Amino acid sequence: MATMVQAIRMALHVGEERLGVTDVFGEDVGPPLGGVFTATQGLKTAWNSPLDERGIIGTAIGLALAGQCPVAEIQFVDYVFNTIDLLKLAGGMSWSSNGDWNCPLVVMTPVGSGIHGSIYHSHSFDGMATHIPGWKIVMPSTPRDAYGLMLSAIKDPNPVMFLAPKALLRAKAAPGEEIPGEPADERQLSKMIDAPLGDRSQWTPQWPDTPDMFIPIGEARTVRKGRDLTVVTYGRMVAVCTKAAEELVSEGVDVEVIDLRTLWPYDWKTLKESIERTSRLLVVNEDTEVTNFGEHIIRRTVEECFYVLSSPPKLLAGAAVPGIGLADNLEHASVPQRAGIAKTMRELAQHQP
Amino acid sequence: MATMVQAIRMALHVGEERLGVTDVFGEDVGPPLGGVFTATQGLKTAWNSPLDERGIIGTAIGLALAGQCPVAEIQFVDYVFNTIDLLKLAGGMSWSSNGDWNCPLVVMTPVGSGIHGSIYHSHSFDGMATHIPGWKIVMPSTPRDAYGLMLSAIKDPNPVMFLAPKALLRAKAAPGEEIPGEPADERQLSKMIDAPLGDRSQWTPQWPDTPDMFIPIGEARTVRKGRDLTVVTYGRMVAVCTKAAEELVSEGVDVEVIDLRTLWPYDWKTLKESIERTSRLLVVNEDTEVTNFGEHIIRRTVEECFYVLSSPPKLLAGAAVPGIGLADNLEHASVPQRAGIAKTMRELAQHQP
Amino acid sequence: MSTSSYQPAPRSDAEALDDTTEKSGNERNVTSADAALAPELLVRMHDLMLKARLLEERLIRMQKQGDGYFWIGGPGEEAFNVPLGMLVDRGEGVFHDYLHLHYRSSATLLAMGADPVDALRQMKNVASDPYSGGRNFAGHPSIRKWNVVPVSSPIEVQYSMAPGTAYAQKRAGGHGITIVTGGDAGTAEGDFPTCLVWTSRPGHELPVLIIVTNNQWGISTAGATQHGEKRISDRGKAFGIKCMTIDGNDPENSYHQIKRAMDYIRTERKPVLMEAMVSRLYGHSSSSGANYVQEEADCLMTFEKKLEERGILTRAHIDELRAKYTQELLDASKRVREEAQPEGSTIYDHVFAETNIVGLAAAKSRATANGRGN
Amino acid sequence: MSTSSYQPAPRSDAEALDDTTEKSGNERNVTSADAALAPELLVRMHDLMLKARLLEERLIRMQKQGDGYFWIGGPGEEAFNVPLGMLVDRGEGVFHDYLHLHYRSSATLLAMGADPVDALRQMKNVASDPYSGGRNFAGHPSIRKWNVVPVSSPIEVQYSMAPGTAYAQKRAGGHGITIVTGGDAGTAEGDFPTCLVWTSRPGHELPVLIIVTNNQWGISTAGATQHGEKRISDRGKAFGIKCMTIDGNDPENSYHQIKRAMDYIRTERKPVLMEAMVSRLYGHSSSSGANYVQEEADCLMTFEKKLEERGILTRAHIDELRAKYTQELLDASKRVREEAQPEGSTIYDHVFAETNIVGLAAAKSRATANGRGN
Ligand SMILES: Cc1ncc(C[n+]2csc(CCOP(=O)(O)OP(=O)(O)O)c2C)c(N)n1
Ligand SMILES: Cc1ncc(C[n+]2csc(CCOP(=O)(O)OP(=O)(O)O)c2C)c(N)n1
Ligand SMILES: [Mg+2]
Ligand SMILES: [Mg+2]
Repeated sequence: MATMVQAIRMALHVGEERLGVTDVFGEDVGPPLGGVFTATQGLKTAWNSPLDERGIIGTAIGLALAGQCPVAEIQFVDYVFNTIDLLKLAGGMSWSSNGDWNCPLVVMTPVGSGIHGSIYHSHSFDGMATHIPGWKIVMPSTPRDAYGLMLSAIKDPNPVMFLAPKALLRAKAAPGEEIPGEPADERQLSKMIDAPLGDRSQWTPQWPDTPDMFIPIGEARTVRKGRDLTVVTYGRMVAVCTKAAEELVSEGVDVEVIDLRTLWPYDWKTLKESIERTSRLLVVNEDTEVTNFGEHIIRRTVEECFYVLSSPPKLLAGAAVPGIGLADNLEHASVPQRAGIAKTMRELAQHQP
Repeated sequence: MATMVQAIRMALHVGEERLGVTDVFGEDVGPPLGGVFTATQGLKTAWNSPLDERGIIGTAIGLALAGQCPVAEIQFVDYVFNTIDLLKLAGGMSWSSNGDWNCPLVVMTPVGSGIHGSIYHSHSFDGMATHIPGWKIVMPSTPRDAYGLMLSAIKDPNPVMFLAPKALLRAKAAPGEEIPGEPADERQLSKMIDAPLGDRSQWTPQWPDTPDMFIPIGEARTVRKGRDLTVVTYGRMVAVCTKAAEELVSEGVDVEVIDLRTLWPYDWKTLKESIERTSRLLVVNEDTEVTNFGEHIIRRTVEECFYVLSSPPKLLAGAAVPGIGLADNLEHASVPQRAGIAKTMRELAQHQP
Repeated sequence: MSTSSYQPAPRSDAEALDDTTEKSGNERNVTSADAALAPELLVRMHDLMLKARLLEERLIRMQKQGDGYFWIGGPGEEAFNVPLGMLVDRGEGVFHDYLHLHYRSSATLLAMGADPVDALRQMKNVASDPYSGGRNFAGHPSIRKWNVVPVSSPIEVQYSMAPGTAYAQKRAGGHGITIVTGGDAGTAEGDFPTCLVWTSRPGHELPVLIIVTNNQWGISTAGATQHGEKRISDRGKAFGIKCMTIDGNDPENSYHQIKRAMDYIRTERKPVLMEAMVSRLYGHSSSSGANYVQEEADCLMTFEKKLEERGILTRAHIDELRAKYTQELLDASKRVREEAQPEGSTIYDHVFAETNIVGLAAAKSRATANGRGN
Repeated sequence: MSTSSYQPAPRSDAEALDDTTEKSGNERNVTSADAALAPELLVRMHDLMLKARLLEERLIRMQKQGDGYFWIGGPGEEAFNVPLGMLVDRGEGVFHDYLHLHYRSSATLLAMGADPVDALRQMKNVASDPYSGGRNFAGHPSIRKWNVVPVSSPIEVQYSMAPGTAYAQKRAGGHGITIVTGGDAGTAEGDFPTCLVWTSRPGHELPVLIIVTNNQWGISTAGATQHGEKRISDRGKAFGIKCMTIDGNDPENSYHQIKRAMDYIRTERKPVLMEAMVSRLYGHSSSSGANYVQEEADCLMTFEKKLEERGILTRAHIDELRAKYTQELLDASKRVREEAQPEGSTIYDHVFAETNIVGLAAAKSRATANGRGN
């Protein structure tokens, strides 16, 4: 029962062993720490970089162009915003050269709120990331998906942004959602692959034998089938929406919850089929609500499914304010919460045209 | 009959003389050039900076915090993308300090396509800019609005982004749209305020006496009243949409064209009134179409006006590709063109539910 | 000339401000001042250093007890940060110093006269937190009336902003300077050289004290593994900026060196790059445990020993002081615990400013300067 | 060892690579090599310089005649860019040199063997433009088979990418190096120091030739008004990087200095920062008129005079050559004018790559290296 951060670490290990990963690097990514969330402990290609995000993204691009297979970490996505020009260049490398080059790299970075991260450890990036052409954007909500999406990200010949919902990094998989090959006992897994406290210089991890289980980029996952309303969400909000949906069962409201998993290119087929069936749409994410990626989903829905809609499609997202405040009240008022989501689900499902 | 770039220059002059502007600066902004588009010729506070956009935005913030009134230029918006973190900090200065500080600065920068600018002189910024909280965003479509919006931007106690549609910078005002006080003869104006070719060291401009004519931030302008369809647009697309609308008159299609002028905070009152009246909405802009600001307008429209809509609201925007290609065919295929806009207007206006 | 209380030294100390880092070869060589300071000054300095240390220890305790989500701060930097704060020309507007600080600068604020309870308030994210209203992490102050620019979490950005306040000061005349400070690892960001380039433009040199507090760590990463520079301060040389690397663990030396640099900047209106070697006594932050690090030099301990040896303070007096401040801070933390949390609905407050506060201050200080015949 | 054709010099020239910029005080001092090159080499160098100049002049003409929207290029830099191109170890993959070039690098490409018609194609944005398919401006090449990374308009970003290709080369072994070049004004961006920091990490020094072509202008802005550095190359010193400022208007000197630097980098696997003083002979770009600037030194003219004096070339021969290349380029531009423009529908091509082209090349060169028992 791996946590998401362990799943990422195992995927990176498989990447190193079998998929050609040459460099896992970034601030505090190498020994002794192995990442501020431990995502890179014990990896043989992990190394520490200078404190310089432009250098990290730039070097990742250079490594990629030289045929290496880098996974670069931005320690928190909150610190990616001085590199948007470089991200755009990476996304445009194939296109600008008319296919002469490709630029195969992975940027992984923790996103979102939920750990009392205050203004600069709570940012979302889905809005801006999906606005940068040439990137594939994935965002897992379970350890298993994190594992499989990371393998796909590594294998992809394009730049892939791996957004890790930081509040889920230490969450364990649900039963039945194990990664094949991981030990049944979570304490055993921890002993095998978590670095010990104190001196780690003699430590080497013992990796369980996990397979090349790719979760394809571009495939959504229907977490919960439902009749009355389609909820499209991803990352940390998947579990929150699912719980809200379950709350409503007793009221006879049957909500379908779709975990997008890949934000770009996204699984429109699955979304459309669901929306046409339920005739109602709610999009939920944490990013600030103006020029939000959920608005794209809604735009496309009204453009293509207008006449099936029985209620106005709706977005629940972060408040359009400059940050997420530290105090609980502030964070809760800034990011969609379960109660508010359930209320909106109910309203939309019961809405009478 | 000032051009837009002359109007901006005159506004900056008024800013220096009467509104406290202390610094107009950026790459090639000072003498001898006075800006790559001549927007800053002859200004007494204009100075050249190092080639360093982070330094430009950072210094503008510092000047603002020290009670100065800076107008900083990013030579082309295509080069703003390594400063997004600083823009976010400027936008969050008041909020993060809980109102202890404010951060009054103007960033002006040319945006958009239409001058064969190829990949890195054609970018739009409305999508990302409206996603950064704490900024006011204006974008004129006429010299007069450029003048009045610049004055308002200078006076505002908050960071204001002045997006100048570069293809319009040399376009003249329509008759009746003069700036009060400018000479009737455009050659005379040019003689007064355009720097001569060759040696400029002895030259000083003669500024016409133009008034403090503020175009309020947050007020849209209805360019063309219409019955059948509301078109919301801004910048270079205003004239293109208006021409397309006029094309349709002979077919009996009567299109309302609204120039948003301020993208944030935008004039929802005017938009809503219009949409409720025409029952149809088309949003047109040049930015890439995914996580596009127009999608926000559409989202809000379906949330608040769903039941008045007689056709699916629609967005016409830039193709979601990494850049705008140099060859005409490529540019035309990437950015909405008059013919395509007219076609969509017709379809929407004649759409039968 | 200005509303500042600063009186320039009778002669410019510019010549005295040699590049003191040149003498050694490979090892990090630091200067040490010889002149002793007046006993009252030393006592005051010690008092502030002790209070600053105890404040940080209280903050750490609060976080560990659940009275706060995150701690970061400056225990180990007091011997540099306190003299810095004492030498600041405090006030609002261009005729006073602007401070673009690091998240380890609490001792500087204390030395400037900040009330320690405000740091506790920010730790507990209560509505009364004057720095951010419960929005920001501990160690992220903002004090407009003293020109303390909001500290932000993104590393190094303050170095890109510092030229702006200094530009305003240079233009205004007077002796106000801009002080910018940050860590060693952060100098790898582009903002640090931006500051070097923008403060040394020929004919437009800016009055900035560019400080790097070098604790030789960036979180878990040893500086020596990432930095080819022998001394970070060497990076200023190519720009003709006066550079110095000093022992920031010795408060007397820090006081002398900072004063010397400031005198130069206040009168010459040109930048100085000062690297101060300091300790990181409780690790990076609460995320790394926030436990006392035995291996690092403890400037407070060393200084107290020195003061005892010189007969300026007794151990008994120090113990008494420590007990007193400890109790005061404990009491204050209990009071803060009872203060109200901000309401959720306040998240929309101050997204936009209604009035130009900073502009008003500037106009006021211009008027005062003019009133003085300037 | 590798598939590279490079043969290391019998002895490392590392010791010979002094910091040659130290001798003077205030003025920009540049070195000048004394050893003469073999006549055949000089003739070949002249041929390439002349062809490069005429190519740029043809491009300027095309733009002025409406056969292109924008011109930017490198007339005035031939005396540096040609020797650079001649000394490149050309090929694909880590065992050859990677080039992260500036938009003024056309002469380097010509010297590497590029067909000038391809530059004309990019100017005319025809579908057959091999660098970008009619998408990008003139002067923005991309040639994967020679490790020429796509030149992008944003200034200086190539300096942040260069460490990546060099890291791969250092790890691979062999003698491949990374060459990165850009202008003087652009060094104010953070990417330039990023390159200095990342190439000089202790124990991880990288084989990069970091070039700054200093024409003392950024568009309309004189370098001296914005840069406090006496020499831009001084910025490398703090990092222990070998630094040199050279006269880039003298092709013999350039050849010697580049060779010396490259030999050091190829064998020592450490960076060199080289500032080359060059001219900007037709102003910034077509936006600033693209007219010949009388005031700047013209390296081609000087070199031709020298070759005549030495009896290596005659004026008649030069004139003949000039006439021949001029005609060839004119003919080529006429042919290009007839080539097809790209279709609008192609804008969606290559947004995403279908296969990992760069990865395949890497695998292949690894295999070859292994095959050679390495
Ligand atoms: C731009 C940015 N990148 C990364 C971080 C995460 N981070 C916080 S502190 C820190 C290390 C800072 O080291 P240094 O600059 O030496 O300052 P110190 O903490 O040692 O005082 C890092 C990487 C950040 N806050 N901002
Ligand atoms: C990041 C960025 N900012 C601004 C520009 C606009 N611009 C193009 S060239 C140039 C001047 C470059 O000067 P320098 O680096 O000295 O190179 P040179 O053109 O002299 O070779 C500027 C400001 C740009 N292309 N990229
Ligand atoms: Mg440090
Ligand atoms: Mg230049």
